[in-house]
Amino acid sequence: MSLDVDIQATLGRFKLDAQLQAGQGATVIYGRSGSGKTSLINAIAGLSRPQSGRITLDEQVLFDAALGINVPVHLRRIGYVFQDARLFPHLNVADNLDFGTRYADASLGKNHRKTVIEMLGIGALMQRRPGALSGGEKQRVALGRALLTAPRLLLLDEPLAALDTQRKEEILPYFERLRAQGGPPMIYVTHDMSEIVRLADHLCVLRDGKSVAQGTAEDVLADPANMKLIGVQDAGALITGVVDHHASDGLSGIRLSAGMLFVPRMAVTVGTSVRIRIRAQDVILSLSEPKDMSSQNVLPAKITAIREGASSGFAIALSCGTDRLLARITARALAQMELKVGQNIWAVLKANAMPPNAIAPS
Amino acid sequence: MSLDVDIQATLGRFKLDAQLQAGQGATVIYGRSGSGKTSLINAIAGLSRPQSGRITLDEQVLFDAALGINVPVHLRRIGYVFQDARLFPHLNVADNLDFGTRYADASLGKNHRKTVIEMLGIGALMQRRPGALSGGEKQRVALGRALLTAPRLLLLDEPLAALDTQRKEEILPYFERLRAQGGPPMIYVTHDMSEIVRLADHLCVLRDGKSVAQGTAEDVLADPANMKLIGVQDAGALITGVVDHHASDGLSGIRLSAGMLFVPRMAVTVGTSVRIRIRAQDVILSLSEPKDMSSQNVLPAKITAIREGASSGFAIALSCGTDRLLARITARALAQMELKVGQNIWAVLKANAMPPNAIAPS
Amino acid sequence: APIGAEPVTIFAASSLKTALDNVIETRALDAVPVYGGSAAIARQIAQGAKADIVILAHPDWMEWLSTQEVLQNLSRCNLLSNALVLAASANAPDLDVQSANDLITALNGERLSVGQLRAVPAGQYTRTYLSEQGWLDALRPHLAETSNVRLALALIARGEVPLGFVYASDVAAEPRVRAVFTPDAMAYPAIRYPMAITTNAREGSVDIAKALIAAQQVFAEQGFANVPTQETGRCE
Amino acid sequence: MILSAAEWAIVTLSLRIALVATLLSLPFAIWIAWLLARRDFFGKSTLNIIVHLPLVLPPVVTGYALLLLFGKQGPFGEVFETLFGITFAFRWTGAALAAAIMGFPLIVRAIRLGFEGVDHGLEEAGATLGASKRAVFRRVTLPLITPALLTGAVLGFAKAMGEFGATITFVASIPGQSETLPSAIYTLLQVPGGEADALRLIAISVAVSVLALAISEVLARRALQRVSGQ
Amino acid sequence: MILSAAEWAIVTLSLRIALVATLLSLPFAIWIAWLLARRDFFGKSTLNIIVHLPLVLPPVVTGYALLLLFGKQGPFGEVFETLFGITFAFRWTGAALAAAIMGFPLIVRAIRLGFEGVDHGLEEAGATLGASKRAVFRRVTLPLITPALLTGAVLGFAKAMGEFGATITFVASIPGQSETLPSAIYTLLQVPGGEADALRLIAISVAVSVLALAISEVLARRALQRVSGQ
Ligand SMILES: Nc1ncnc2c1ncn2[C@@H]1O[C@H](COP(=O)(O)OP(=O)(O)OP(=O)(O)O)[C@@H](O)[C@H]1O
Ligand SMILES: Nc1ncnc2c1ncn2[C@@H]1O[C@H](COP(=O)(O)OP(=O)(O)OP(=O)(O)O)[C@@H](O)[C@H]1O
Ligand code: MOO
Ligand SMILES: [Mg+2]
Ligand SMILES: [Mg+2]
Repeated sequence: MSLDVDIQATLGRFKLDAQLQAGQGATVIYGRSGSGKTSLINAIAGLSRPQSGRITLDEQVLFDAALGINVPVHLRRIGYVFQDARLFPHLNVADNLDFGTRYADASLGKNHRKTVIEMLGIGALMQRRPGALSGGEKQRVALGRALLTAPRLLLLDEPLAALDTQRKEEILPYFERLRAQGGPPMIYVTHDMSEIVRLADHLCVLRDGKSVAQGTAEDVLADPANMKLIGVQDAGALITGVVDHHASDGLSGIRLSAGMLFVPRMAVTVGTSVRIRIRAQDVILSLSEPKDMSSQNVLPAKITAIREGASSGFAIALSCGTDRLLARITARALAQMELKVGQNIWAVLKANAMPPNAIAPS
Repeated sequence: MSLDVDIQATLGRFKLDAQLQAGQGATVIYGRSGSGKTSLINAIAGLSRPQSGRITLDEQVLFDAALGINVPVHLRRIGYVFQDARLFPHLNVADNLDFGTRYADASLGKNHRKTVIEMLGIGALMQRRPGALSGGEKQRVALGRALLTAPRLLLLDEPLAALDTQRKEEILPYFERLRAQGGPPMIYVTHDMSEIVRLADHLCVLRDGKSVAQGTAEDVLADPANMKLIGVQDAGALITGVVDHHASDGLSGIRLSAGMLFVPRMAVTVGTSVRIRIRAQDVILSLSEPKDMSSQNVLPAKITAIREGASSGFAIALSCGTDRLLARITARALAQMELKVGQNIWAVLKANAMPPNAIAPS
Repeated sequence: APIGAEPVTIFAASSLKTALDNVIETRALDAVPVYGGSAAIARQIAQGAKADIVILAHPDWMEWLSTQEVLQNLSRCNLLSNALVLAASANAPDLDVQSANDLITALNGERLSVGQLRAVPAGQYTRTYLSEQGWLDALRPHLAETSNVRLALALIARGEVPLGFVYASDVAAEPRVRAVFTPDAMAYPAIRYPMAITTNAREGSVDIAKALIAAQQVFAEQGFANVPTQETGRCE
Repeated sequence: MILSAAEWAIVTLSLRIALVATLLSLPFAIWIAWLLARRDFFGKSTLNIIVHLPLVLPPVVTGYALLLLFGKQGPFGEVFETLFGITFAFRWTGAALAAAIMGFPLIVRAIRLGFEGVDHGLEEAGATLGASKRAVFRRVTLPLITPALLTGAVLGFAKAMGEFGATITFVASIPGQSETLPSAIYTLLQVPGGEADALRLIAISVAVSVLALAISEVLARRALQRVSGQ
Repeated sequence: MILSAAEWAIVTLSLRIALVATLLSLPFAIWIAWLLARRDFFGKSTLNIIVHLPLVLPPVVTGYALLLLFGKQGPFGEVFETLFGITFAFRWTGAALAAAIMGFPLIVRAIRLGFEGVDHGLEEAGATLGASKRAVFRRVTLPLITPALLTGAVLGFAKAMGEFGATITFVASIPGQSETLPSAIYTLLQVPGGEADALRLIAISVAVSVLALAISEVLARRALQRVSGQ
């Protein structure tokens, strides 16, 4: 799949001028409230019509202002999971799920349906009315409903935003599974970083209607220049490794290019390659190798860039084996430690700073 | 003010059996989705009627199943800020604000109105329609509307849940100001820990319709036994200190009973006493005093309790001067460091682990 | 009438409108006409409507009114007379009707418009006529009953039906129709418009009633006939 | 088109009757619609039936019933006369009453649909702000159902402008009192050659309703926007 | 109360006419209501006026207009006759047409209120699932407005059961074809002493509508629950 968007639209006083390229896998659109995320995916779905620009999906031109092309919503074969679920209140869960199947490729058949229902764990809800579902169940049904139309592309507008942490944890695995099991490519709108690590192959940051950063999630997140865009508390790099072992004392070891990383025990089989989000905030830098500490992880690293951030912080880019890390330290620490680009240093990390929801199969 | 609740209610298959005592200041009700938080405050407001029990506010019996007393909603003088704002769509902001004033004590007068509007920063919105407000603005207007009725008690049902981090940061200060400036006592429902530190005098944890932990926020949060109830990633103690100085390199110093704590520069005047949330997750323990590290804070502490938690973690309760701290470490670290109750130890804390939203005037 | 007194109110059957309006205007009568169906008028007067003079299109309701004790004794008389005719479109030839079959044949599968046989005065006269002739049962399936006689006429004028039984006065007023057959006046009860003065009638009502009686000429121009001079109950 | 004095009198009378009928029946219609939409009580279905009767029965029957009940000799007629000094019999007030009764089911139904669509959460919010049930109703519920109120009012007004059967049966067609546009039109259609005059009145009738509809559409558009928070 | 054969015939005929009128006018009413609620087009206000006319004009005028348009000699009458083989003149079909036209503004208004209350977001959701505009309308919008449809149908049916003026003007009163309950009642009320027999028919009329109302209330309650997701 390849999606190519370059559109301009004016909505009241708000101007959207966004470029987006998305391929296979999940593309996360990240931006604060009012940055135009919904406006952008609405244009992709065909729910709103930009003033100018062009949208192509695979070889098909979905929208071209100059050529006057605007494929109607229902012919775009793009699934959409709305933030507020939008289940049909007059239909029960089963009928909501089946709403779109008749428009989809018939060859998918019963098996596909069964798979989706099983994957989402909604088999027991089939006869229920939307009013009798919890927020999380609603979102799962909305996701299933979109999947059953076998869309070429799936748009997800903050599907978890209204849910609490635990509820989110119940649903995120479904999206992960979808991505892992070769489901449709996704464009996933969120303002929650923990969702990004779990899902994003590609990341696009929107700000005031403009796409200001774009690339693989690893690249965008590891760039200290983007720290302000992402928010200092949320910024952090992604590193990759392979699950090495599960120890009996409750830790799992993950082999990184620079050594072993210990994290709280996770439910992923040995040998799986995983991606781990390490918040810049959680990385402590040390000039010497620390001893006697409860932090299980001490990794050798090299400073590749130092960048002054907002307020009192500095973003330090590190290379750690073949991985990149981002650390956020105070100006005082920078001065006291006399950190320089090129310097070798130790990165100290608590195992608990990498809880299971910061780790995802890659 | 004193609120005393002891009610039992059955809603469909859900059973609520909650006890709550609340006094002056803010009482936070914490619990996961579906734990009965809304049901509980609805009963307090009089929007639903429990099957049995009793609710008294100050000397007045609001509800008593045995005596058949049930004061109607509009006579309870209890303000309610709903999660979804519920602004009247047919009224502009000014009229929404003034909706309840005629029922309130007339002696409050124009000044009170001006103060509230200024405090909430909604002076510029007065002529707007609810449909033209952002999510954050809506919540502020809803809060103002409730305040202008001069309620004896203010109920807030996850007023920030649907907003993103930045939006939350815009609104939380209003609640803080309200608490600081002697506004009405609040019952504040949330599932977000960062709101608790900023607001909670009193904390009540609900689980499956039952109030399972209750007390001052400090006590409830410092008790390692409650770590599981709160969630291992969110758990953490509150410590108190006085703002000592603001350094020119972007850090602020806070004097604790056990020493100086450096945090990212904050906008609170020197001499203010503040309360700081330190997540158990962010505390690193060290047997020796660490050197050469980017962590600005190393505090001497003593282990007061060790408690095995869920999964792979241990909760370590520390006393640190007169304050209490909570640390979460892996079983392996516990074993390697041979930690014992009564042992003296160093608690290591990054300055960045205590961002401004984790610090609040107390 | 005395200066400042309220005008006399005449409750009259709707079909009299043109003629009565004309009389009031040409004779400058200080009277207000109120038109309506005979049944409605009669009931309203019985319920205390402020009518001074009442003119109905059928004696039955006048009969009923006199049992309600709202009419002045001896004030009843027959103001006007009318006749039934078989009407057809203006270019239709005369028709000699000897039997129901003659009519049915002439209808050629279409319908015969009449006022409602039991409700509308014109229909009631038609009904008596047809049943006296022994034609009613045969014709029943071919009838189109209307809620008033004007509508029966309109149906003929519009060509919706080829034939209909209406009043001679109606035919006189409608250029698109003509009478193709006139039933024997003896074959149905005489068509009379009874008039009466109510018990609470205003001063001057009698004068107005007399003026109406005197205006036979104007009524005649509208196609109504005089009540035969020899008839008892004729207004003098 | 210039109206004769007589025509003008008929038009203004019709307007007065329709306006009074609509405006006076609105409060009752709101009350009944509220009962039907929000309450459960003994006799609810009977009430529902009574409200619908004027629609189901031929207008003459309704008119006749009104004559028996509200006529000079009717039980209610006397009550109104002695208590409030209002006479219905053969007056424009009676015509307004007839028009109101005939339009009542239409107004009630529309408003009921409005009540059923109101977000209860907003009413709860009103209560927590100190408003009594009555105040919530007046300040929250009622404003929120303005689109339905308008629809009801338009239907009621139009019906009142067109009502004929019940009116003429109840209060006759007395010039200046109860001779409305429809009854004048009807009478004209009863006499030979009256069609042209009738057509004039029909045109007036249509013009009046065009005006009323235009106003109502503008108001409805605004109301819809208002209640959607725009 | 046992009905005579003649009464029974009148009742069944009335029912047939009212049902046919309601059911056949529903699709058109839905279409027009949709146009009025959702579309902006040239001539919209004219359409709006035409829809309301039968309410505003005295029934006789509407009946007369029907006669001119749909009578044997009328332009539409001929079209229907030759194209579809449907004759309206002096037939029960004509009575149904008259009843439908008279009830049309009531049905349209109620349904329009329904359309105005539908959450557009659900319609968008339908489109993203692959449903064309038409399919969204049929599978989302329409089910969501069932309460309004029911209200419209009830109003239309009740009006059809009670309609008299336009019907008798258009198709006269022909036993078995167009003699409906209202025209039978009217007839009885026109002769002195007919009241008792009329009362029987009125009672039947009321009984029928009680039944219809009861059914509609049950359906409405279910529909309201359905569209609120319960
Ligand atoms: N139809 C419209 N008319 C006027 N302004 C609009 C319209 N639609 C969107 N906007 C404005 O455009 C901006 C972007 O809105 P959008 O919903 O795309 O933001 P978002 O990034 O999805 O925000 P959120 O995270 O709150 O959902 C907002 O300021 C909004 O007020
Ligand atoms: N009227 C009702 N009928 C049936 N079940 C109900 C009703 N009201 C609430 N419940 C159930 O009671 C439980 C508690 O609901 P409540 O809304 O109080 O939870 P909450 O803690 O406020 O959750 P959230 O954080 O999602 O708002 C839920 O499982 C809910 O489904
Ligand atoms: O037939 Mo009607 O409906 O007189 O008013
Ligand atoms: Mg959005
Ligand atoms: Mg809740």
